[in-house]
Amino acid sequence: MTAPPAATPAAPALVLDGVAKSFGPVVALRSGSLTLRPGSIHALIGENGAGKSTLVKIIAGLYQRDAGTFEYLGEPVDFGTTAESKGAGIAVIYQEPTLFPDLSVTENVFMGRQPTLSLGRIDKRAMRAEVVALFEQLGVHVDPDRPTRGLSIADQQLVEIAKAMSLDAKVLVMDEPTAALSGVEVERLFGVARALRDEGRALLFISHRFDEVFDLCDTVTVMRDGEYISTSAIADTTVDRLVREMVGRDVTDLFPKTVAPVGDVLLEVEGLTRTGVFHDVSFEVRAGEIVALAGLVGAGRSEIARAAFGVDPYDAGTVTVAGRRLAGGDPAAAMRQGLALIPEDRRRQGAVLDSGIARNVTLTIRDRLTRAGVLTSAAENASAREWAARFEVRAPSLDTLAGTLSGGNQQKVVIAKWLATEPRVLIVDEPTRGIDVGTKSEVHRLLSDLAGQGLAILMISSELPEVLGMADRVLVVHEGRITANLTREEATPEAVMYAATHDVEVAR
Amino acid sequence: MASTTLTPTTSRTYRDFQRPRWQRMLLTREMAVVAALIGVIAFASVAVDNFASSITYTYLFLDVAAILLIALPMTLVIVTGEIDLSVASVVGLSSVLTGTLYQAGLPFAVAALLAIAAGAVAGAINGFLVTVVGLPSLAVTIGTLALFRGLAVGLLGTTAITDFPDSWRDLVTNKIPGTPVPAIIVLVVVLAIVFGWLLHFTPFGRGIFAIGQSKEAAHFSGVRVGRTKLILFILSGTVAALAGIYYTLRYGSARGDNATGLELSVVAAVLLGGVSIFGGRGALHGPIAGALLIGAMASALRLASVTSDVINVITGTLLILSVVSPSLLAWAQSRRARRRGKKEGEDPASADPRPAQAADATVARRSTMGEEEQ
Amino acid sequence: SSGDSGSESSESAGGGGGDSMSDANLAITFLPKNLGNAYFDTSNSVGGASAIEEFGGTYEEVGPAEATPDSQVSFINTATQQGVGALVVSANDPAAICDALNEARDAGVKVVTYDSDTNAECRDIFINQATAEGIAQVQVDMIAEQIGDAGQIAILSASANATNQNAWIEMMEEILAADHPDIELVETVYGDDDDQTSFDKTAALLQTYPDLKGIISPTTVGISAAARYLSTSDAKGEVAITGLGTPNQMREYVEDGTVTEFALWNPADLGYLAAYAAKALIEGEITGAEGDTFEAGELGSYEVGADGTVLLGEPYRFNADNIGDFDF
Amino acid sequence: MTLTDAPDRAATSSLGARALALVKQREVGVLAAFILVVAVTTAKNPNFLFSNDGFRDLLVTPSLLMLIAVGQAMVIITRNVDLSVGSVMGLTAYLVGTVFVDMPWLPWPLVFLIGLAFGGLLGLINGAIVAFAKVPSLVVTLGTLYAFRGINVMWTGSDRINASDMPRDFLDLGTSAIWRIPIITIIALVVLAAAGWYMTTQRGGREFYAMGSDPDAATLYGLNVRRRLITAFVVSGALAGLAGVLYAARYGTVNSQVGSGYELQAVGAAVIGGVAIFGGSGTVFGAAIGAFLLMTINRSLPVLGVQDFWQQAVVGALIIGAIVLDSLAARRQERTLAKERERSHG
Ligand SMILES: Nc1ncnc2c1ncn2[C@@H]1O[C@H](COP(=O)(O)OP(=O)(O)OP(=O)(O)O)[C@@H](O)[C@H]1O
Ligand SMILES: Nc1ncnc2c1ncn2[C@@H]1O[C@H](COP(=O)(O)OP(=O)(O)OP(=O)(O)O)[C@@H](O)[C@H]1O
Ligand SMILES: [Mg+2]
Ligand SMILES: [Mg+2]
Repeated sequence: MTAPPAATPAAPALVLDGVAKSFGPVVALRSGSLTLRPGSIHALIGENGAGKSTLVKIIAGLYQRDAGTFEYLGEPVDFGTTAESKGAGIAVIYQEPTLFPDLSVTENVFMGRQPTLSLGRIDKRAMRAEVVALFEQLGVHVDPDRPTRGLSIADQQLVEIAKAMSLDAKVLVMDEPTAALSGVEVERLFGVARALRDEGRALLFISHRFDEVFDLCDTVTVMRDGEYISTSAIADTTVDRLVREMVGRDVTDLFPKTVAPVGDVLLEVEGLTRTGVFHDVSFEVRAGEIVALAGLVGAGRSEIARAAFGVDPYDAGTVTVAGRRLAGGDPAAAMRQGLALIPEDRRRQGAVLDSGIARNVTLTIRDRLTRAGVLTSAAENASAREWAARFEVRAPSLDTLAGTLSGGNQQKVVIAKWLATEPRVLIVDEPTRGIDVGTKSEVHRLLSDLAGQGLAILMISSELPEVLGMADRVLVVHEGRITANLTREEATPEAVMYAATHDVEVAR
Repeated sequence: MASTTLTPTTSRTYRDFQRPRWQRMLLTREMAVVAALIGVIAFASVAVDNFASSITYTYLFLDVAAILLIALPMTLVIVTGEIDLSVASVVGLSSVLTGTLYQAGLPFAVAALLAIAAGAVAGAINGFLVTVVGLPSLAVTIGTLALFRGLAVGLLGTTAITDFPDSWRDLVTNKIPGTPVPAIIVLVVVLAIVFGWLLHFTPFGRGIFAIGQSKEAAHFSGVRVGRTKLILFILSGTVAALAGIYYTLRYGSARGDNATGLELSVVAAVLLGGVSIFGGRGALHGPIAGALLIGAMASALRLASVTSDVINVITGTLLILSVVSPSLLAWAQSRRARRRGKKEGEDPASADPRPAQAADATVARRSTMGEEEQ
Repeated sequence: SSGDSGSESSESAGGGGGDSMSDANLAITFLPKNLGNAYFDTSNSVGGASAIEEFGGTYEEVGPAEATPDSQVSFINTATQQGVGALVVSANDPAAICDALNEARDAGVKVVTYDSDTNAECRDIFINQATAEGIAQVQVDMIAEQIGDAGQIAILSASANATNQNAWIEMMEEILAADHPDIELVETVYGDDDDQTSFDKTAALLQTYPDLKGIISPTTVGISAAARYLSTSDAKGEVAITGLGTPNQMREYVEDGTVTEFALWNPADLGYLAAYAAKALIEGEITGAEGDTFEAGELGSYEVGADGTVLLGEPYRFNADNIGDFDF
Repeated sequence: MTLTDAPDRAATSSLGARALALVKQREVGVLAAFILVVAVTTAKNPNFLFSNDGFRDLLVTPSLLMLIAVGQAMVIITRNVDLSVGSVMGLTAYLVGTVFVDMPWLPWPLVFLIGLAFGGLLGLINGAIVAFAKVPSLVVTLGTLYAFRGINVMWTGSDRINASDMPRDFLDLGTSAIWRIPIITIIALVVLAAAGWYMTTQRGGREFYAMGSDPDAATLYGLNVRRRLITAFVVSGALAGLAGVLYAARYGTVNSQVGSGYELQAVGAAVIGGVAIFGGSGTVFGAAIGAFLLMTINRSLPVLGVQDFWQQAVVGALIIGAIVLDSLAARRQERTLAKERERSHG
C-alpha cells in the first residue's frame, strides 16, 4: 500500500466536471467528473459501460463533449484532435492497442513527431537510440526494427506504454493497460508509474483488478452508468465499499467454485505441435472439470487453444472430442463435435462489431435456426432475445451494433453466442479480461454451473487469483511447452509461477 | 444444455429493432435508388418524346439485361469485401467459345453449356488465387481481366462468328406475349430470386455478411470463409458466361471484344445500389434498381438526342452523390447535436439528460433499478 | 462538334418524330463508327450536313465514343423510337447491328450504310467510297512505286474486325501475290483506330523488321499516327508509308517528306452522296433495286449497282503537288 | 549496458538482413524481370535496345505510365485508389491542345504548369470528396472516371487536336534527348526521385504509410489524415495531368479518348511493383519499375513473334505471376519473423 506522498495537495492538473457525451441514441456519459493532481496516481473504476473509456477519449480530444467543463492546468480547454491534447502534454494509452502493423516498432513510437535533420529529413538513428533506451527502462524485449504486425497483444500493449512514456507528458492516462499483462510486466509497469508520480506527474489508471488499484493508486474515483459516484483516498476505503458503489449492490464472493463430479474424458489433446509457437502439447479435460491453462503472457496458450479448435493449423498431434478425432483446421467440424472457443480478442475474433446483437448471437447456430431452407430475422431475434436477457446485455434493442457496446457487454454477447451452440467442451481464453467485478463473478458462477452440468472446460487466464480460484487442475505453459500439471491442492501461487518460468517438469 | 445457466436477476426486455418497420423498409439507400428510378421514368414519360412507348421498355430491358445478370453475383462478392473486375472479359471469352464451338459443328446448346462451364472455371481461377493463394481480389481480377480478354481476342482474331440459329436468338430477344418484356428478363427474375434468397434468407448469406464485416470473427465462428468466397467467384464467372451467351445471341455475333469495359458499369450499378465497397452491407434490390436507373437515364437522354457522354457525367455524379449523401446527413445531425450540447454546457443546471435522450436514459435507468431491487 | 449538333437538332428530331407518319420525314441521322474521328467528322458534319441543308431536312449525328457494335445498336434503337426518316450508318460489325437495323426498317426507317457495309439484307443501300478492288489496287500501286517493287512491307490496319479494312487487306494480298512477287507482306498489325496504339504498333513494326521497306495503313487514324512516328525516327526516308489518309492530317508529313503519296476519296462527297441517297429512299424515288437512279445535288446523278451498292468513284491520290488544293 | 548491447547489435544486423531480404523480394525482383525481358528481346533482335529508335522507345514509352503509376502508388499506400487518372490525363491533354490552338502566343513551357495545376485541381476534387465525406475512394474515383471522361467527350465532341496545331519545339520534347536519354524520361525520373525522397525521409511520407497501415489508429494518433489524403490525390492528379501534357507532346494527336484504360494499367503497374493493394507497404520505385516492365513486355512480344492478339493475355498472366511471387516472398518474410519471435522469446 502506497500512501499519497505529497502532504499538501498540489493544484489540480486536470479537472472535468459534469461532462456528457452521447452517440446518437446511446448515452455514453451522463455527467462525468474527475480531478487529477500532480504527483498522484488516480484510479478510475466502474462497471463495463460505465463510461470510463469515453471519459478518457474526451480528455484525449478524440471525442468532443456535448456538455460540461474541462480545465487543464487551470485553463478551460477544448481539444479538437488528439494532436492538440498530445501537444498540451497529455499522453493516453487507449484500451485497445492502436499500432500500425506495417511499420517498425520504432516508427510506431515516434509516428507524427519524429526527430528531424535538415530539410525535414527524419533522424532514424536518434529515434532508434531513444527507443532502445526506453525498452531497457521498461524491460521490454522486442526488436525495435521489426514491424508490429504479429506482436502478441501483450507485446503490443508494452509498445503502447513505451509510446506514452516517450511523450514525457504532464498527465498520463492509462485505460486498462494491465488487462493483457501478467505479473512480471505489471510490476515493471507499476515501477515506472511510481517513478513518474514521484517526478510530479499526474497519472490516471483504469483497471478492473482491485489488487492493482490498491497496490498502485492513492486516490480512486467510481463511476456508474456514465455518472460520477464518488472520489476517495485509497487509504480510507475498502474493496467492498468500492464494489457496492460500482455495482449498486453487494457482490457475493468472486470465485463461487463448486466442485462437480468428474466424468469421462471429453477433450483429449495428444502431442500437439506448431513449430515456432508450441511443442508436443498433451493434456485431457474430463466432464465436470475446469482445467486452467496458466502461464506468462506470450507463452503460447492462446495458440494452443486456437489450434485445438481449428482456427489455426498445427503441424503434428491429434485433438479428440468425446472419442471422435477432429480434422485439423476446421472450426465448423469442431463445433459439430461440441467444441466451442471463446477467443481472447473479443473485438477482432469474438464479436462482429458492425453487426447487431441478434446476428452475433445466432451466427454460430444459423444452420439450426433455418426452417425449410429459409432463415428469418424473426427466428434469430426470438433465439437471441432469450440469451440477451439471460446475460443482462445492456442495450435498448437486438439490432444494437455490437461495436457500440462496452467491453463487458460485448463479452457477454460473445459468451452467449458460444453457449448457444450447446457445447460439450468449452475453451475460454481470458474470459474476464477487462470485465468488471459484477460481470466477472457472474461469468465465474456461469463457468462452475456449466461444469456442474457436465461440460468440460479449459480456461486460459493470466490472472493468478482466477486460476487458483476456479480451476480443478492447473496446466502451466512455458514457452510453448506444458511444464506442470497441478491438482487444485498442489496449485499454490509459488508452484504455478515457478513452473511458468522454468523448463523443468515440476509435477508428475 | 439446460437453460438454468444463469438465473437472470431481472428479465430485461428488448425491442427487436431500434426503428419501426416502415422506417427500416423505406428509409434506406436502396429505396432512395428505387425512388430515383421511378422519378426518372415518370419525368421522362412526360418530358421526352417517344419515351412513354412500350418499345422503350423492350430496348431498356435488352440493354441492361447483361448488367443485371452480372450484378447479381457481383453484389454477393462485394458484400464479402472482395471484387471481381474480370466479369466483362469472361463475357467476351464465353461469347467467343460459344461461337467457335458452334462453328466447329457442335449443337448450339452444347456449345453454350461448354462456354458456361468455361466461365465457371474462369471464376474458379479467380477464387483459387484469392482464397487459396490469398491474394487481394482487386489485383487478381485486374490480372485476369487482361488474361481472359486476351484469350478471347486471341482465339478469334479478326473473324467475328455470325449466323447463330434464329430459334435460339428469338428465345432471348422475343417479347413475352402481351408484354413489352423480352424473354431474357425471365432468366434475370429467376436468378434474382435465387440470389436474393441466397443472400438474405440462408445461413450461407449470413456467413457472407459476417465475412464482409469481420473476416476473422467469421472464421472464429465456424464460417468457412475460403469456401464461401470460392463459391461466389465461381458463381460470378458462371453468370458472366451466361451473360456472354446472351450477348452473342442478342447481337448475333461472337467477338473477342464483346462487352469491353462492362465491368465498370456493373460495379457502378452495384455501388449505386447502396452496397458498401468495404463489404458487410447491402441488399440485392439496390443493385437491380441501380442498373435499371442507369439504363433508363441513358435511354431517356439518347431519346432527347443528348450525346452519350452526358450519361457518363450523370452516372458518375450519381455514384458520388449516392455515397456522399449519407455522410453529409450524419455530419449535419452531429453538428446540430453538438450545438445543442454546447448551449446546455454553458448553464450549470443542465447535468440531467436532454429530452432527446430521455428514451434511452430510461432504458439504462431501468437496468440499474433492476440491479438495485434484490 | 457533335455536341452542339446534338442539342440544336434535338427539338427538330422531336418534330421529325412527331410527323414521322408523313412520307416526307427528312430527319436524317448519321451514325459513324465512333465520334472524334476526323474522317467521319468531314463526311458527316461537312458533307452530310450541307447536303441535308440543301434539300431542307434535319441533320443529326450521334455515335459511341469507342468503335464497338453493341454501343451502335443502342443508337440505332433510339433512332427507331424517334421515327427518323433515315439512318446513315458506318458499321462496326457486319452482323451485330443487323437485327437492330432491320427493326428500324420495319418501323419505316430507311437505312443507308456508307464507308463500312453490313450484310446486304440489313440495309437499303450501301454507298461505296470506291470498289474494294480499286482501293486495294491504288494502295499496292503506291507502295510498289515508292519502294521500287521489292522488299518487305507490313500493314497497319484499324480494328481486327473492321469489315472494309479486312476486305481490302484480303484483296491487297491477292494482288501482291499475283503481280508483285518481290514484295513480301511480313505482318498485319491492328491499331484499333486509336492514335496511341497505332503509334506504338508502328514503332514495334520498325524494330521487329529492320529491313522493312514500307507500311500500308488503310485507315486515316493509322496512317497519320504511323507518319508521325516515322517523321521523328531514324527510319525516316528509309521506310515508305502510304495508305488512306485525309490531307489535313497528312499535310505536314507530306511537306517534310516523310510521306510521298497517299490516297483517299473525298469523305465530304461520301457523306453528301449518302445524304442524297437517304433522301431519295425517303421520298420513294428509289427502293435500292439495281438500276435505280437518283440526283445527288452538285455531284450529279448516280445509279444503284448490284446488291444495292452505289459507287462514289475511284480513290484520289494526294502528293506534294496537289495536297495544297484540299482542306478536309 | 552490456545487457542491452548484445540484443542491440543483434537487432541491427537482423535489420540489415531484413532490409536486404525486403529489397530482394520486391523492387529488385521486378527490376531483374525487366532486365531479363529486355535481354531476351534484344538477343532476338538487337534493334530493340541498340538502334537509336529502339533505345529511345524503350525509355520513352513507359515514362507516361510511370508518372501515373508513381502517383497511383502514393494513393494506394494510403489505402485508397485513384481510378480517375486515365480521365484526368485525357482531359488535361485536350486542355493543353486547346490552349495551343486558342493562344498560340503562349510560351509553351507554361503549359506544363497549366497541366500540373489542372490535373492537381481534378485530383483535389477527388481528395476533398474522399477526405471530407469520408467515403471509399474506389467509388468516388470510379464516379469521377465517368464524369471527367464524359466532360472530356462533351467538350471535344468529334473534334481533335493535330500535330500541326502545336508548336514544333513542344512536339520535339516527345523525341529529343539529352545524352541519349529522352527528355520525357528525364522528367519522369526527376518526379520519381522527388516522390521517393518524400516517401522515405519526410514525416508526411511516413504518415502516408501509417494511414494505409491502420486508418483508425492514424486518427487516434492525431495525424492530420485529411490533409495527407488530399495531398496524395492532388499529387496523383497532378502527375496524371503532367502525363497528359507529355502525351500531347509525344503522340501529337489528341482526341477524346486519350488515356482511357490507363487507370487499370497504373494499378497493375503498382501491384506488379510490390505495392500492397491494401496500403501500408510498397514503394514508388517498385511502381515505377512495374510500369517499365508492363510496357516493355507489351512492346517486346511482337518482336518475340507473339501474335498481336495474344499480347493482352500474356500481360494478364504477367500481372498474376508477379503478385503470386510477391505473396510467396511475403510468406517467407512472415516465417523469418516467426523464427525471430521464437528466438526473442527463447
Ligand atoms: N462509439 C460509440 N458509439 C456508440 N456507443 C458507444 C460508443 N463508445 C461507447 N459507447 C457506449 O458508451 C457506454 C460507455 O462505454 P465505455 O467504453 O466508456 O465503457 P467503459 O467504462 O470503458 O467499459 P469497459 O470497462 O468495458 O471498457 C457503453 O454503453 C457503450 O455502449
Ligand atoms: N496475432 C499474432 N500473430 C502472430 N504471432 C502472435 C500473435 N499473437 C501472439 N503471437 C505470438 O505467439 C506467442 C503467444 O502469444 P500470446 O500472447 O497469444 O500467448 P498467450 O499465452 O495466449 O498470451 P495471452 O496471455 O495474451 O493469451 C507469442 O510468441 C506471441 O508473440
Ligand atoms: Mg473501456
Ligand atoms: Mg492469449
